[in-house]
Amino acid sequence: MDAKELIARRIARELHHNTLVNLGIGLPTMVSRYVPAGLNVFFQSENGIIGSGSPPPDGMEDPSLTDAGGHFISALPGAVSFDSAVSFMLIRGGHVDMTVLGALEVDAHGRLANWVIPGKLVPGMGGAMDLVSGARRVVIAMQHTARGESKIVPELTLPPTAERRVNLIVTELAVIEPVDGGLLLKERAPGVAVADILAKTSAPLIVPTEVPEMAIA
Amino acid sequence: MDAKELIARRIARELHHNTLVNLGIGLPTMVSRYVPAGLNVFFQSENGIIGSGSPPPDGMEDPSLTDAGGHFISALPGAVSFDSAVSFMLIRGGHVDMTVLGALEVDAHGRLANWVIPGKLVPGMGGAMDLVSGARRVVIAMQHTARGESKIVPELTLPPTAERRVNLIVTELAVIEPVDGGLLLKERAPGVAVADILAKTSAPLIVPTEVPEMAIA
Amino acid sequence: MRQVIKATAAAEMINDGATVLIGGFMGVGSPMRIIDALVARGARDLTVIANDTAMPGVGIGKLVDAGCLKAVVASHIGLNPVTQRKMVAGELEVTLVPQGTLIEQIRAGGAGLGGVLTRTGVGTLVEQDKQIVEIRGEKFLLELPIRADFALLHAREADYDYNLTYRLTAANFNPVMAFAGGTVIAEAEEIVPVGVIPPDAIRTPGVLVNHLVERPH
Amino acid sequence: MRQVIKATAAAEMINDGATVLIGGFMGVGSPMRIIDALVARGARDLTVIANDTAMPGVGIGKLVDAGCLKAVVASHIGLNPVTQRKMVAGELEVTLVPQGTLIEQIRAGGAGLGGVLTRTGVGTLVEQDKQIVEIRGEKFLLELPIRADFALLHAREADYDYNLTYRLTAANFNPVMAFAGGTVIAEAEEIVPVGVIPPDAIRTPGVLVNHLVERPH
Repeated sequence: MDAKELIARRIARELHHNTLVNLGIGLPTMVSRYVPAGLNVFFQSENGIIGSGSPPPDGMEDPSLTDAGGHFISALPGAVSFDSAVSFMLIRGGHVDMTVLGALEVDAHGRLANWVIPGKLVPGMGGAMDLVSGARRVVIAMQHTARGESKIVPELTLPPTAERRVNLIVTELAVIEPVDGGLLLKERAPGVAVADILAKTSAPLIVPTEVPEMAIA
Repeated sequence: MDAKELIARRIARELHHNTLVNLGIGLPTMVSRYVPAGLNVFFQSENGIIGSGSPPPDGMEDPSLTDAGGHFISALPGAVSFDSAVSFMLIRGGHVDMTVLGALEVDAHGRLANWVIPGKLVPGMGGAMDLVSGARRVVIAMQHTARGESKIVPELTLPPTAERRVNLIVTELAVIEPVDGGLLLKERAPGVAVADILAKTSAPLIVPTEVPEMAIA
Repeated sequence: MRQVIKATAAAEMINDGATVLIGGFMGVGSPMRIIDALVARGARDLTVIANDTAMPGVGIGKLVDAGCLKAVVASHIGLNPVTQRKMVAGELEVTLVPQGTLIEQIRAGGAGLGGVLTRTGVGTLVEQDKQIVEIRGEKFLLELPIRADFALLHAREADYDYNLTYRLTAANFNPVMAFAGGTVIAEAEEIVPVGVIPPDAIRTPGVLVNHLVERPH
Repeated sequence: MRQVIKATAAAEMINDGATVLIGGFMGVGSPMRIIDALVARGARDLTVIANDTAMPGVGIGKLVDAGCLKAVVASHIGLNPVTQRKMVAGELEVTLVPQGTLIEQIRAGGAGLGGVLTRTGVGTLVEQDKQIVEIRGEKFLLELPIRADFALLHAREADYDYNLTYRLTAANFNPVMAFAGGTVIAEAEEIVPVGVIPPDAIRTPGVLVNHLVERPH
């Protein structure tokens, strides 16, 4: 299992029945592949649909039915479409139970940076700032390091996406929960030692006596 | 022709082709009966429809199709229904070309009072404050006097509906336009002398040399 | 798929003293079965937020008649003499709000906005106790968001994911209130299987609705 | 019934230097024929306000490629390297706005609101130069309304009263932008006789639309 699949499978265990979940573009989108059997989850795509399904077979696409990345999707029974104002009423208004987002950095305060690298990469925040401000739970799906550098840092070096503390960070090495005193190491990936995690994390971690291995969906 | 019909017929001449018009409950609603032939006017009912038609025959009512007073209406071809937020986006956003409203008082500054008589009658403002703030043209349809007293007064004695100056006042005696210097007497009703109008108006009027008789639709 | 409840169960849920948003415009599009159940259980001290209180014996008017209410926030009570009499007698606290402001405050509550600025009400009694914000020399009232413990909705059709549609002028406040209740309870004229209503026809995503009242017998 | 125009006539109407709202999300639901006509006539110095600039060669991306734009206001440009390159080179002024804030600003513009308060962007670069309003101890950004000289829309169906419908995720910014353009120009995939679209299916009342582009050949 590669790093991305592991992360997506672990986050799938955070899904709850009959909740509304928004997945960011890229790695977060993979979470929808691993919904536990019997669990009904409503996935929102911020461009205006709840109940999107997997991509249709070649030649059966509808040019008016895409995800936020512009890729063709299908609609599940009970799907609902709406305009962007309604989409962000859902997001900003606290109606999204959980959002899964990628990150450039998360810091020891649980703050997220994921929309700009000044002078280098300026993709824009899209819906990320609204999601972090408005979703009930914000879960970060990211690889633990980028080019060998820890993405979990003592203080953000990049512009923050919001003031709000995210609820959970899931990487291919660990599950970390930002709490009042800092970052709590909750779980380690199968076969990964706590010492490995500490070595690859530049932010200080709170390490309990027992750090269980993560279970995945 | 009674006073109300005269007023409604005169105001019907203020209607323009392909415009959006909102009529208040009561006398203003009568204006829709006298739309000049060949003129297409979109009437909005603030409870959520553009394109309402006359009441359906007995037994053919739809309980989900009413005007703002709760009376059954019909829908013309091309009618559009919408919720209250959209209805007031139309009203507040300057998309209503003209509104016709009743009045308790209008004063020499062209200010309107039509929603409360403190201690006596408290119907509420409904959509009136939004209409007066947002419609491009506000036309007042009212009888010139109430219990023998002029409803056109030097200064409002009742709480105003908005700061905005209304555009036209039509009564069974006169057509009056609030302008920078006060109230300009524009037209008199058929057979009514300027002196009669002045005698029944407690606010000062600006009287031009020539005051033509009003034409009606 | 989710379980429907009886109207009596809905009425049990709505505790005395609760704040309750109720859809409808002069009785059109109000959740009549939930209202009847509230009257039957003898609900007390409710604060109802709605466009109006309809007429005696109709819709929200029944709650007024039966003495279920402590307070009303509405844009118009002119067609309900019982509401007016109880207000004057000090038995019912009535707050009047311009219709466009009321729907916008409820929308702000459901959309996670901190407030909206409107020129409606500037220079009138409505501006009392409100913050005035000046933008480029023009005055606006800062209107705060409204949310309530419950939102009671009437829909045309529901499916068993609780997706809702509305019909013509029976939509009015309902689609906006769906976002602003802590617990949202809907009743529909018909309940159909999931997947039967096209995605573009659904106006309220079922994820917003907590309970659906069983279909009428 | 009103007269349709050619896409070339629409492009002639849109003067160089104009501000233009354009519907669409990653090219889905953008008015492609009007965009092509703007490129063909060599439009210059437009300021485009839209969710994104799609991709090179697609939708709004074509306007970027052809050098029609002076400035862009959008939530996301990450999938269009040409936009990024021109921005870095100083050839294109780009303002990034959170998606939920952008759609709400456009809605405020069309709805006659003076602004809205949002917690999105508090404590980030987005709060620069903005008024912060504190409500019950919590900070919100005051976001001002956005209107433009033109709004260019894509619809699924139109009738000859210019009523519009949208399809699935092709709705996105279009229905809101319909309220916020000085001149609103729509193109539709189909044009049908007045009365064919049910009142509840219409999402944009035709009174908001100034011009409709003739049906595709």
